[in-house]
Amino acid sequence: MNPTMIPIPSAWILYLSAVLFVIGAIGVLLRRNGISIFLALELMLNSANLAFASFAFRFAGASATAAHALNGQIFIFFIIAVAAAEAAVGLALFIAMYRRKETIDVDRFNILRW
Amino acid sequence: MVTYVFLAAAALAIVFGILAIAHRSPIINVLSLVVVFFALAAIYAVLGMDFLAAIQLIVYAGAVLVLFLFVIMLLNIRSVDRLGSGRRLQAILGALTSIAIGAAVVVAIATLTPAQGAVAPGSQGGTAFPIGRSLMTTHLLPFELVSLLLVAALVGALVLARKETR
Amino acid sequence: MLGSLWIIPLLPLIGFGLNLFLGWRKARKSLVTIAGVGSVGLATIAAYWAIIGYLEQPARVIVERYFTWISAGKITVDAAFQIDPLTVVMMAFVTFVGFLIHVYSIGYMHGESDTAYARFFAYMNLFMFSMLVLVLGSSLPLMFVGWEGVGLCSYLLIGFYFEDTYCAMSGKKAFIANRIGDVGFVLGIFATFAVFGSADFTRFLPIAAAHPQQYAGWATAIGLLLFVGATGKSAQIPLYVWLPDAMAGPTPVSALIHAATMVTAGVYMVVRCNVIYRIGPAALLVVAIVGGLTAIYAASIAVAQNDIKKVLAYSTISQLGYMFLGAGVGAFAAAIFHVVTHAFFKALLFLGAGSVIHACSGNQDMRTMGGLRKVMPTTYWTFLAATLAISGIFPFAGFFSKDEILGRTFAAGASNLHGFGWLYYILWFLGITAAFITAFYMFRLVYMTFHGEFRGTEEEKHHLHESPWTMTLPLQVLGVLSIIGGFIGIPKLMTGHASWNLIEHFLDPVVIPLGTGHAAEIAAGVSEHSAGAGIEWLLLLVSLSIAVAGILVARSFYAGEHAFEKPARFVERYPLLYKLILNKYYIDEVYDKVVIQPLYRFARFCWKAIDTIIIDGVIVNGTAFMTELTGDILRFLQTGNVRNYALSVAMGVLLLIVILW
Amino acid sequence: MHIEHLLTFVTLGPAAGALILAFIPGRLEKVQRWAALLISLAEFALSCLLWANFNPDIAGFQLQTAKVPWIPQLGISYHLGIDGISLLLVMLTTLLMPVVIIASWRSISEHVKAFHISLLMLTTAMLGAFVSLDVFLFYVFWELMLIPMYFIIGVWGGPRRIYAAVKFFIYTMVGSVLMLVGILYLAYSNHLQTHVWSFAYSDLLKAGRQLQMGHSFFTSPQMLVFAAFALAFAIKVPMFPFHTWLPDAHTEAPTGGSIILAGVLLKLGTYGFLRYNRPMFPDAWHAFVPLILVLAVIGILYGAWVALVQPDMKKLVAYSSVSHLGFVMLGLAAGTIASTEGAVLQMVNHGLSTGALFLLVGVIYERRHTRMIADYGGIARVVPVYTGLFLLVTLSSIGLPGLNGFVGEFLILAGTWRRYPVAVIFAALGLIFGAIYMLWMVQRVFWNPFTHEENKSLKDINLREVLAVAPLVIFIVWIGVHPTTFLSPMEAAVRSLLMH
Repeated sequence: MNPTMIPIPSAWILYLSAVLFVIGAIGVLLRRNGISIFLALELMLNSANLAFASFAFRFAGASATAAHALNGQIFIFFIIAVAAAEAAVGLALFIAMYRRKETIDVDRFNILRW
Repeated sequence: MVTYVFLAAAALAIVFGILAIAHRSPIINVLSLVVVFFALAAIYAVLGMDFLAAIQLIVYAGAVLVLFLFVIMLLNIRSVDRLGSGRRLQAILGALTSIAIGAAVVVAIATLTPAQGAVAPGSQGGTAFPIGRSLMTTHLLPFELVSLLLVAALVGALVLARKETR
Repeated sequence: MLGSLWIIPLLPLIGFGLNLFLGWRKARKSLVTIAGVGSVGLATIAAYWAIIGYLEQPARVIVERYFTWISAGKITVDAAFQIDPLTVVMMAFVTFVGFLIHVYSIGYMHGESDTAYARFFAYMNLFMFSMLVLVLGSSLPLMFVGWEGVGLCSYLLIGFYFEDTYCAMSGKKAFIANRIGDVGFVLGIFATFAVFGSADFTRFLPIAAAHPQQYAGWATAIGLLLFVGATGKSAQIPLYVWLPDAMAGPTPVSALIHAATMVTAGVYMVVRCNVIYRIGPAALLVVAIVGGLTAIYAASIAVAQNDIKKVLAYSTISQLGYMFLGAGVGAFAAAIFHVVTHAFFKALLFLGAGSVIHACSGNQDMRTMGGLRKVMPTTYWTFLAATLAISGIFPFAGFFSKDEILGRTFAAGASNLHGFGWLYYILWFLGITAAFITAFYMFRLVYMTFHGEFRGTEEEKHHLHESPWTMTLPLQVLGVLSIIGGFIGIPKLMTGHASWNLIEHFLDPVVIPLGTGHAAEIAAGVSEHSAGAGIEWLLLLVSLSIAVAGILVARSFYAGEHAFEKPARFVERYPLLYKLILNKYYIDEVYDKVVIQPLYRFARFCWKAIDTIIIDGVIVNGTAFMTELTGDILRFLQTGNVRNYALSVAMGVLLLIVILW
Repeated sequence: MHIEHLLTFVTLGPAAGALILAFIPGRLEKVQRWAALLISLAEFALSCLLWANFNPDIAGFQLQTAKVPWIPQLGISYHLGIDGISLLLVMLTTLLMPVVIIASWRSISEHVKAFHISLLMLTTAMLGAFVSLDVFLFYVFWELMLIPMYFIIGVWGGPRRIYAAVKFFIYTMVGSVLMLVGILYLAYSNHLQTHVWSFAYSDLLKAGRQLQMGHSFFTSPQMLVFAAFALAFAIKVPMFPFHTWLPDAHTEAPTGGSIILAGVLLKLGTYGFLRYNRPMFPDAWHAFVPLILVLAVIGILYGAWVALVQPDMKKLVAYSSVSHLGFVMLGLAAGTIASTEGAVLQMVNHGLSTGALFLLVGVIYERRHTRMIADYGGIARVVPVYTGLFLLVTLSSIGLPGLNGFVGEFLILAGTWRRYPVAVIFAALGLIFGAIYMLWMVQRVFWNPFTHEENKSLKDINLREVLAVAPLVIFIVWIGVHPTTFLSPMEAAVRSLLMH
């Protein structure tokens, strides 16, 4: 990559991250289908990734903090890894749940109540 | 040019993000999310984070979401709920809370972040080499722990998804 | 023996330990007798040895300190014994009468089982120990040791036949009535410590005597508090109720504890602390009033009693009243004099009554006795001597002591003591009336018991017999003492020499002269302001004739062919009065209704209502219940719905953002 | 053995003993019992050594162990030491342990091993609480006491044991958690002033004294921290009206548990008042004295009244404890040297007398399996020796001169009279009620007609039981006749404690 100026304010990326986070949150809170909730959760994770990216991008621009610029990216890397693990376990859970009740509507799973 | 690419990708991500959570069909949800991930990968690329753009595509779009598709098809889920169906109070409060959090974050960004542009990451930036070196040196321990986590997730997923034998 | 006074009380204590052991091993009676009576006999010898030693040397007060008993902060109590004239007098008759009664008990208790016999002597020995500590103790706390100790023995001995509910209850009643008094006593001790810094007789009494005005207020308070103790121990109004019930114990116990020794402890205490009472005259006045009232009150009850021991019990209360009356008018030596003579004749009366009861197979009701004079002459004659003594007939022992008290009371009235002369006249009148009643009921007792014909069953009549020598010997000794005992205190009036009044002369050092300038100087005051020889002779004659009158009335009521007719008519005419007296003015019932029952109900209320319901129920378990209730309500937040939880998390995030802004 | 380690040996000895017991197989019950007995006797011997090495002329803590850092970041260390006050209570504790083990010889037949381990752990906890010179360490020992006692009541207790155990545990816990808050506050304020973290008793003592007194309770740190400590101790004592856990715990606990509970555990409360509340918060103490006095006097009278109508012997004795500890609190509240010495002595006395009473009630309970007074009557005829012992202990409990109870009560009341004569007058009424309820019980159990035929076969007290009660009786008489033995070691300590 060439070290030219990129005229995107880092705030824009953060705004995008915020919007995606809200969309994801609405999805998590308003869907009943377990898999859809999970998808929305992935969206929220990605919005967080985007926020990390934004800061990594900004720190890289200033000489004082340049040394830490990589950390943001490393973090995104780890988040992706964790998300992958989570997806594997989560989906396995849904399969197990489906076996039990023939549905993955989370409102039907409430045996832990009072 | 870069700006336009970013704006386009952002618009794409928002539109398909909404689709990914709002559409009734899970298949459409997953496929919309694929588009979102592609858009994000594009943004990473624009910001000079080549490696991340690549794994975003490979791991997320390529592996995780395909896993979702497999599961949806395995369970044969056609269409389920509409957005916000079922509990009305939960839906209203959920939407309000989410938007309120978003609004708070937006306000926070607006007040705390300077609006001017920044320098792109230089050559030290986002290629596989510096990241790989950092993972093998500074972040070796977490890296190894992640491998442990993945193994645990693998085993856990196997155990959970296994048919119960009596 | 002087120099190691501790041996005197220790001997009976050893006897107590031995008898407990013997009782446990179920040893033969003879062994118990040796241990029980022997130890007291040795103690008596030791006591007299000490007394002789004391008399042979010039010091009037000797204090022997052994070790520090209690010491903390400003409070120090030494384990120390003290011998002075008062101790000598008390110790002399306590050991001697005690020994005689122990001897008497050999015969009286012979029918008991081996263990009971040993138990009896164990308790009796423990009593002797406590009584000796009481009289020897050199400070109020040490006196209190004996004071409570004799109370304990009284409890144990009254309840000796513990399987009888009445005996057990009477013992408890005695202990508790004493306890009430004792609380006053200990409060008095605390006040003494606080005011004088010490409760040793040789320390605080001289301080008080030296500064009479300075300590007048506190002395009154201390005197009254200590006197509360005396009303308990010496059965005065209002705590006398235990003494009549104390007759449930074996008769030697009644003779020793409830007539001769323990009950006079209160008098001993007042005399011992005479300085306190003299500088706090209000307390002294209370002592006199309580004594005078008790004297006539108890005497009036005795008139209608049919139980031979109950008559004697009320008689004892009445006589104790005399002693307090004497102490209360400042005639301390006279009070002690009466204590001594009373010990002789009342112990004799009780032992004689015991002999009678022994003969009548345990029956104590005088209505079924009569004519015993012929069967048991020794008992009769000795009993008669004691009766004449208590009635105040010249020259028997009681005459001198009782007359001394009455004379001094009249003198107090004449000299307008404390400005309450009229009050002392009233008290004197009460005393002289009580003397009349005393003569009456005592001869009523004699006539009903010993004269006329036997009124019991034939079987009982067949069983009548004179008691064995172990029982009659003490009777005879005490009989002699009842006759001549009074000669240790012949008034100056008769001889013209004050020194002939041995006991008063001897006890002189006990009454410490007060510091200068005190208005209530009594000790010297009263005798000098005596009413004059003419009036004194007159008083003497009055009391003598009153006593004779009492005897004559009793004779006309209860002797001869028309015996019991007049009393019957009297009862017919005044049925209410008779019933009132017969039932002891219903005081026991009143106490029961006013004090005991309400206390019991209040205790139940405390337990059931306050403790169980309010504190434990509402507050403690109520708190637990509220905790449970809160959890019960809050658990409904656990809907089990994942989306609710997710919403909660989101709201929590929002909340955090708002808070941390 | 270096003298410095003596206190460590005494304190941790029982815990080590418990560890030994843990390795003895549980089915060897006899071995378990003997081992526990030997350990407790060795303990007593060690504490006698403590007594022998104690110098009564020194006011402060002596025989101190080395200060070993435990949590150095917070200045918490292992540090033990005794003064005359704790010495007596340590002696009492180690004396009661063999008694408890002998008394439980027959009555505990299940989980013998666990019982003795619990007892020994409890001993360590109690001793530790008495000798800790680090407040945090004290708190740890204090809380440690709850666990074995909870098991002792809950496992070997009577029919309502679970209720009683839980009540005991939670009730005590409520108080002590607040005390922890108080301790932390003290350490924090000490840190603010000295910039050093410390939980040492001496440091927190200074910190407590420097706490502000405000105009009202809620604005006054010293009063608030005082109250946090006082609540914990008042519940433990227990003072009226925090006493209702006691009758339940006592009635349900096994005999041994009752002895320990009455004998030592309750003393921790009064000891806490003396060791912590009084010297640490002198101003707040001064402000609270009227309240403590009133509660103490109410406790004395109220405990006696309620005891009067109890149908159950153990409950009666339990309520009598409330009454007796009221005397102790009265003596502490009055704060003269005499009353304080009397109070400390009365703690020991109460341990001996009430311990012996519980033991003796246990003796008869083992035979007839009832503690109801109404189930007895006239049994003095069949069990004369037992009657004699019971009577002696009763008399000690009601304060007969010549026995221990009198000396304590006398000093308390005489010392209190100087400052609060009115309180003494009311408290002295407790002496009357004390005699009433005790003698009434004695009358209904031992005297009166022999009404229950099944009591005919009652066996008199046996040698083992006599051996258990004998040490208590010896000390009951000893303290009564020559209390100076026990008063003189604490004189200097009490004097210096009250000077502040």
